[in-house]
Amino acid sequence: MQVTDTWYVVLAAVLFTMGAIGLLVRRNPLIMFMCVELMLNAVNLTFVAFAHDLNDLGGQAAVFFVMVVAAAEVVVGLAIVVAVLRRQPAATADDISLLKG
Amino acid sequence: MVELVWLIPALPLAGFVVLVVAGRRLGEPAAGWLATLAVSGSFVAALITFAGLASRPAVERFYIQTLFEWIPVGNFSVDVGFLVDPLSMTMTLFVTGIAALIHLYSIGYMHGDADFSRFFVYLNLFVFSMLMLVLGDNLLLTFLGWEGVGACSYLLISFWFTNPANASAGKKAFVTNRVGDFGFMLAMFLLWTTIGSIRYADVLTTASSMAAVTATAVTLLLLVGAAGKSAQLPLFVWLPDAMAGPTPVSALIHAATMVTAGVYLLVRMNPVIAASYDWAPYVIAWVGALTALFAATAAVAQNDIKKVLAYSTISQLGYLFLAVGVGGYVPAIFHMVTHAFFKALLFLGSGSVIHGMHHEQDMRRYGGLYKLLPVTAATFIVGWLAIAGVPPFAGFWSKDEILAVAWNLPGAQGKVLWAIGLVTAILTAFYMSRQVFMTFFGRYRFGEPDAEEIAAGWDAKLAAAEAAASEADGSVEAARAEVETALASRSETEAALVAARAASDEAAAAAAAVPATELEAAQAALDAAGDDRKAKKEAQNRLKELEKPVKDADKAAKAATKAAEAVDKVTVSIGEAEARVEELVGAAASARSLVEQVRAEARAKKPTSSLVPLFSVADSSDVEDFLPAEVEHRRHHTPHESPALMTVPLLVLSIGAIGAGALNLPFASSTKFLEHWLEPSLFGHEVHLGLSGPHKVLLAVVAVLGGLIGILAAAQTYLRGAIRREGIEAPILAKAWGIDGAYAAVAGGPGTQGFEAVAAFDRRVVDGSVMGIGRLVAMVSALVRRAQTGLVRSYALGVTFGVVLLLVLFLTKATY
Amino acid sequence: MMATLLAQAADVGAAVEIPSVDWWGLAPVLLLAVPAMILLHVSSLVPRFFRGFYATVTIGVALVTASWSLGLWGRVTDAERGPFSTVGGAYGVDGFSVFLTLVICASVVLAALLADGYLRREGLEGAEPYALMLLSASGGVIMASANDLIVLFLGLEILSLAVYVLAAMHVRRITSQEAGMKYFVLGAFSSAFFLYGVAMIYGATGSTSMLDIADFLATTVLARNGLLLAGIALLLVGLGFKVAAVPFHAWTPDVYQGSPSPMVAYMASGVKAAGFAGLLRVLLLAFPTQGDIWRDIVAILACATIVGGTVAAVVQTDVKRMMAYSSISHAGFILVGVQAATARGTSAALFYLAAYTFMVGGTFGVITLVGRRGDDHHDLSDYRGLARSRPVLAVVFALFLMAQAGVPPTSGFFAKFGVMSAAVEGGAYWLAIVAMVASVIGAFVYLRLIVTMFGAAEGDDAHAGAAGGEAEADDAEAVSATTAAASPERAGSAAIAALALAAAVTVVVGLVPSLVSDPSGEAVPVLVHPTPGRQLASP
Amino acid sequence: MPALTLALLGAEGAAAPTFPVLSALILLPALGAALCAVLPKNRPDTVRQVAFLAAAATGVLSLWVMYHFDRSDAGFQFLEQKIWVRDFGIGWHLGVDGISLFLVVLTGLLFPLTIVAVTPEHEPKPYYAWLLLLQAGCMGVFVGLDLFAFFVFFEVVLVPMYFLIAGWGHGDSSKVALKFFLYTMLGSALMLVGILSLVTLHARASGGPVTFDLVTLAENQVLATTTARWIFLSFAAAFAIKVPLFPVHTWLPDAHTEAPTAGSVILAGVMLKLGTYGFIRFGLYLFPEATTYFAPLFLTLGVIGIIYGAIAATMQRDLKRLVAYSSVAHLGFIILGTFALNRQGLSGGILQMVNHGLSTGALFLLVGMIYERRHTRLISELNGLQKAAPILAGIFTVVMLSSIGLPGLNGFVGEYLTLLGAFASARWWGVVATAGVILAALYLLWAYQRVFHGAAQGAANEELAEINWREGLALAPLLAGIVFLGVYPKPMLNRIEPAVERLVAHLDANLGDDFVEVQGPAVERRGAEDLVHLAEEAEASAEAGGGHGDGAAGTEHEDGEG
Repeated sequence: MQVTDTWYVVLAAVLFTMGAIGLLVRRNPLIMFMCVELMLNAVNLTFVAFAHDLNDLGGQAAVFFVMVVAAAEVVVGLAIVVAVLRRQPAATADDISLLKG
Repeated sequence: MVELVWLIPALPLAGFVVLVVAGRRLGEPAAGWLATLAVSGSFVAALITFAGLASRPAVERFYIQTLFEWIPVGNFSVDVGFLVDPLSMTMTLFVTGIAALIHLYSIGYMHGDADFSRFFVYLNLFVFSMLMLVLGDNLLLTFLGWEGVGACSYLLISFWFTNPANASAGKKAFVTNRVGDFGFMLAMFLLWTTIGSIRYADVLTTASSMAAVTATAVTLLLLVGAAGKSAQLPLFVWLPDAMAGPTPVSALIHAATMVTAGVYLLVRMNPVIAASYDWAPYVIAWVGALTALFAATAAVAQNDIKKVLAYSTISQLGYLFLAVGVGGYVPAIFHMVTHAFFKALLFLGSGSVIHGMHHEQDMRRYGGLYKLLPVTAATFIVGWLAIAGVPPFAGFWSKDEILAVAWNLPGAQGKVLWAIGLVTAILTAFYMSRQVFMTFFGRYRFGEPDAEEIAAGWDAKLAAAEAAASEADGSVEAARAEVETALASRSETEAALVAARAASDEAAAAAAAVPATELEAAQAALDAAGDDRKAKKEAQNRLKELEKPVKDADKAAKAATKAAEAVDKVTVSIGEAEARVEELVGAAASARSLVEQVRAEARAKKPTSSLVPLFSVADSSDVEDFLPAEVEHRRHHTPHESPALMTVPLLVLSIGAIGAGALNLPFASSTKFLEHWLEPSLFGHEVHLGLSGPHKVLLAVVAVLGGLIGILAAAQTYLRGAIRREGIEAPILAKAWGIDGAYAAVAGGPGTQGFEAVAAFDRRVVDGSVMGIGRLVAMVSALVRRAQTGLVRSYALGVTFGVVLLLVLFLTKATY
Repeated sequence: MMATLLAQAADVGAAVEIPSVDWWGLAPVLLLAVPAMILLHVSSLVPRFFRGFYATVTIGVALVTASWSLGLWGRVTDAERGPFSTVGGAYGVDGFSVFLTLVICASVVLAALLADGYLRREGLEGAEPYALMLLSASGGVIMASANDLIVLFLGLEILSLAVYVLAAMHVRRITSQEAGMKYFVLGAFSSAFFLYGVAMIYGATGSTSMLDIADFLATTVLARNGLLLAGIALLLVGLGFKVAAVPFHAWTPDVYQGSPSPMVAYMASGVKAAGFAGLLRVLLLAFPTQGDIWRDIVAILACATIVGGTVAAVVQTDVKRMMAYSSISHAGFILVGVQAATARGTSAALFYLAAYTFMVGGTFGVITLVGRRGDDHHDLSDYRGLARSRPVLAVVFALFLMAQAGVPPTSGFFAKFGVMSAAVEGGAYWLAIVAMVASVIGAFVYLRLIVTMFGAAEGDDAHAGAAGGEAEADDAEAVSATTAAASPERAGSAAIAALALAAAVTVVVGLVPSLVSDPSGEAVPVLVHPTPGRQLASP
Repeated sequence: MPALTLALLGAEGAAAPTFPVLSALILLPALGAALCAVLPKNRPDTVRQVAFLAAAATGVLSLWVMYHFDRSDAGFQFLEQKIWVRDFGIGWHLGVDGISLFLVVLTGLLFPLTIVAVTPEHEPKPYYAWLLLLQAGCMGVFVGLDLFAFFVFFEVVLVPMYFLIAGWGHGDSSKVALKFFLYTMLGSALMLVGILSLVTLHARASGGPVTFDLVTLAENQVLATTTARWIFLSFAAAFAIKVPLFPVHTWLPDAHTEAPTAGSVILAGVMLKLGTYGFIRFGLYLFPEATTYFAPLFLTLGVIGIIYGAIAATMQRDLKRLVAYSSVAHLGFIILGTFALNRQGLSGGILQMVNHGLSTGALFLLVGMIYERRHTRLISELNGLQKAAPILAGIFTVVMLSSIGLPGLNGFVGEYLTLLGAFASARWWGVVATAGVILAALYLLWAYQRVFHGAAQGAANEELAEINWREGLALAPLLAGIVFLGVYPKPMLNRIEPAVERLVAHLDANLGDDFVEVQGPAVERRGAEDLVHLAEEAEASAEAGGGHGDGAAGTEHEDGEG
């Protein structure tokens, strides 16, 4: 059976959804953070798949930008998460709810 | 000369303005004189105008003077202008004339009143308004006067505003009149929408071309207005209360001038009445007739001298309406004039009496005043004869004509109306005679306590007796208490006695137990001791020791005897206390019996009805000390005749009351001055009697007889006491058939509740719903707030939800 | 552009085109970004400068950028030269982008003025906040000028990443870090969606360049446009999150409440402006052909945003939170302008953004001052009696609040007026009516605050009737608030300048709206194809 | 107000002014407000003088306008037209005609009087600033001929009034002020949508550029009937709340009661007229068809207002609240007249606006004076005041009678004309409304009786201070106006009528056969000579018919039918 680009797109979609759901269900900030990364990479996969499908390098090029951005996000994100966790170690996402109402 | 008409209202207006500005500075009596001067001036002006008008040929006696355009909008336009014609001239003359006299009178009457100048301010304003009412050349200007006099009457009724009763009387007058004005306004609107103008010149000339239905509507609406102003059924209720105002006001406004405005209006609009359905005028007639009868019956039972005159006025106005209704415009005006004279006279006379009697208005406390107030009495009697329809006094002629016109009406209706009129005439004669007899004749009762006061005395006495009785009971109780305490103390003392006795016996026994030998031995030892101190001492001790019990026994015995004495003392006191109780009980019993006795006496002697014992001096000897204080005051007050300022107007008016009949003597067409004079203003709508001479004479005789019957009946009742009055002065009549009370009940009960309901509705429902919306928003907001949990994952969930939502929204529009 | 580059590189033999770069047009970005980086380095090398050095620099940079942009404005509005695009058409310079650049610069200036005193007060002095602000501003400028979805994404991320840090910047306030954390997680989450949307559109149209997308959609009608629409939906998610549109608004109240007040001023003005810049650019330039589809949906979003934001604000007692919700409803009003998808609508939205920048800048300026040391006096009760203790401050605040309520003669009124007329013109009467009714409820929120400032003892009962259940809570405050707002710290000259500037603009623009409405009228986004670059000879 | 009299009798339309007088009317008080705001806090007297001067100058200017008003010109005068916001077609377009002229004058005169009459209890500086701003706003509403400008001013007035009530009111005034603000804002919010729809649709339909110019919009009617009706309703919502009409009136009693005296005076005297004026200028003029279509509805609401307001007033325990409800009733008359859609009704309505401004303004001043002295407005607390303060009582009586509608005082003329007009074109509404006249007497006289009559109880009532010269000075012009307009309203009517005629003509032009102005038929004036003629005829017929005997009455009636 022939593996078409569609498979990749679908796979990417599944990955993306997993990432999204993961962010919704996990409490650990770091894990949630990884889920976001998963989502971004799912998008990358989509890009590549489409690029291949369209026979256009643009999509593949976009991946580079996304990677850079993701890296930057990691830096900032970790910084913030760490800052929070330093104050209240072993805090889950749900413990951080001073602001509400 | 006719051109001077503007002066007639201008002078009182000027007087008003001056008094408003400088009235307080002028003070008494200057302010009064100024006002009087102004009004007399306008009377003179009126005379001049009259001369000018009279100098013209009969049919050309119309003159319109336009000062300026008042309210011009589109097709609607009214001027401030005057219509001078015989009708308005007649009114103007007697209004200004009588007003001038009453102003003069008031200077005397209001003497010493704190608000002297304010009174004349209002009075001048009133005259001005009244003249605008009469002279206005359009309905709206008449309405201006109409409301103006209403306002003045409001101000004057509540002139002595510190008394709440006066205040509410004024309010009542204004509001009731407003009900009538409602009709007046609608009539104006209707006229304008149908014939495009409310100027008399236009209305009167186009009336004949008006559709009967419209004309009828206008007539009836005007009737509503007239009924309000002229206190006809069912809007009469304000007039009796209006008597709260100073008496000159009652005379001027509520008898002579303002209240006749309604009649004036109807006469003025005679072409419209003529253009309406046949039955329309009869409505007027019936309203008048019924009012006349009704008010006359009410007047019979009034004790307040002014209330009698008030109901009499209502009744007489009813006569005027009756006359208008049956087409007798001339008799209406004729009677209006004569009535103005004698009713003003009567009111001023009553005022003079009140003034002389220390502002006492209850006729039951009058009597025999003709000696004390000769002038007042004489003039009052003239007025009485006039209103009672005794020839040749003025009232006779005018009233007679009205009855004749009523009789003249075709069909049974006329006869019925005539009969009602006749009965009314009899009643009128009766109650007026009653008033005169009660006031001026009979015994001088001012110093006497009247029935009610005696009753009050009895009540006071009874109260005193009961107080004494209860006091006696009280003291009995006290005494009993004493006895109780005494008994208690006796038992105590007795116990003490028993104890004492026991003790003494004991002691005696002990004493007896000591052997005499030892005693002697001891004595001997003492004697033997001699100089030997030591032995002596011992012996003495021994002796003491032996004698001790004896001493004790003596002591005990003494104590016992004391106790016995105490017991005796207590017993005695008890006896005394019981004796006192006995005697107090007796006293109480007598007190109570006294109460019974007083009660019995009261039952026997206390006057049950408020009717005055006109012939037997009410016996107040038993309750002398208990009578209300004012009786004392009255006894020390002697009525005095009023000053010339007040009596002169009385004399002048009485001349009118005697001679005014000459205006329109029925003997020949040539003697019917007033009829000829008024003819042009009536445009031939006056009904002319189709009765033969004898026929008329017969009617006149019947009328006179009626009057005499009334007078005689009154004399029998109030001078000779041959007829018992209880049957006549029924409470229901005193309450004027309870109509006013019914109104008050409705207004005070359902009326107020309804209004309150509306106010509550406004608060709760209308405003409540508004605030409710606000609360709703707040509640929703609170819910939304709860959704903001602060949990980042729930926010993410929200975002996801948004994603799904948008995807759905977009993809539903997608094509596949 | 890189895409095309690589594409050519791929098939051998063809000439390679180096896209021309118009540095003048690109300058604003560089003018903002480069000094920011320099500032970072310098501050780490040189320990101390004179007070307010960084603020001064930042403001200077912003002003330079602004004046440069004014120059560009002259160029793009010039008849024969007109708007242009560069870097292979990936970066477009037109009235729209220049206008928004100016707005963003303005917000930077305001925020910097407020930040100066604030940071000193809170002992947080340093170059970082300013540098970050400038960086994020450059990101905003990129978003305003992006002609390529990828570039837009870049701009978005540059903007956001800096702002995440700004939010979390107040190291001593736990809430500040919580705010940063939430903002970051949700921001990343949503930009992932955005990016996925870009991918889908790429898949559907074969390009990420708006030029190509527009051309493609103009020439071909997709038989199956599911992918495309899904992509647009996801783009809306990402951008809707940035502008805080319901239902992507949940972060706003928390972040606004937690973040340092001056930074909130920047977020509410600059970031919002950038977000709308992206939104308008994408919808109007790339997908005008899909207008019939997205207009209604944006309208729904607008309605939900207005109502949601307004209603939620009614019972708030924390002023920053209140203002956060109000900013949500303002976003809704701007969306009303967006959904019209007409020149009038765009210009109205731009006007609104410009006006709102100053209103909200001033508002948070006052909040900064009242917040006092520790930045935590934001309860309604802290404002009671402000009119007595600090009359001028109170009056100015009242002015900003009235402006937000849309009461004439303020810029706020005309802003609402503009978007409403756009809506009516577009036939969206229902939306207009809903919006106006909501604005009345909004007025309650602002008036409640004014009542508290001016009201006497019973001032706060003012809303007790309307805000039923809240009454007791506020009475409780009334008790605790005896000494409240006794003395907010004296405003530094910078803060005064900021407030004065904001107030002046709010009033003047309210009286002479054409000052802004004329430019905003000309500032419509356009797509211009790039001038061909020079050819590389093939090896 | 001799000045007023002079100006009323003034020159036949003197030369048009060379400077923008209407802008001056708006800007003068605005500048005064600014000046008050910047003056030092510790110099209350200076502030007060400045405020008075600014307000008075505006008043004088308004009189100047009236003096130079060309009574023969039905159109707008003193026109000013400048571009404000070009691409929205918004202009600074001002002008007055007979309809707005006297409201301008009223606004010009009432403010200085209130400044003279009452001094704020605290913080005079902002108080006067707000007051002057309010004056500017009201002026703007009355002279604005551009929908945008009108709306702006219509909204602007809310702010100062809000602060006046909240800052200087009694009771929980801030709550009340909030209610007032939101309630009125809700109305104008709907109106804004209406305005915008009108403008855009008009531009679309006429193909012309977008314009907010009232005259342009009104003079060429291009909207579809139903559309126009909807838009009219959106306008009507705003005006109905402002007037206020029956179901949406409840903000008024609260606002009136809690507001400071000056606030109540202005609110009743000027601001309520914004609604009624709006109905005429922006309802009738802009939407002739819709107005006639909805006339029955508003007639009914007006009548309800008259009766309902009067009944509610009767039951009030608070004197100020009573007067407030009386306003509801009075404005019912104005609405009645407006929607009678004939000259009498409209002119009466406009006249009544001014009258109500004078009478109710004076009433609120008086109630305020009583409040200042007694610190209570509860009727039950007051009694027998006439003894201690006869002059106060006298003035109160006059004002009360004018408010009751006593002929010879101003209240009557307007009331009568509105009723007349209503009776002509909407008979049964007119009849019911006339019944309201009875109630007016009831509640005011009753209140007067309870407050002024009877024996004074308690020292406070016994020793009530008589009015001082300052208060007298403030009241005198109002009294003068009350009397003058009652006796000689003609000059005013003459200036109002051309504009009203033009309005009616406008209705006619746009509705054609669907509209006919209903008024009494035109008659040629008869005079005394006609009466003489009639009398002669009567005499003749009497001789001919030998008008004697029983038949006489009958015959009379017959020729009556003919």
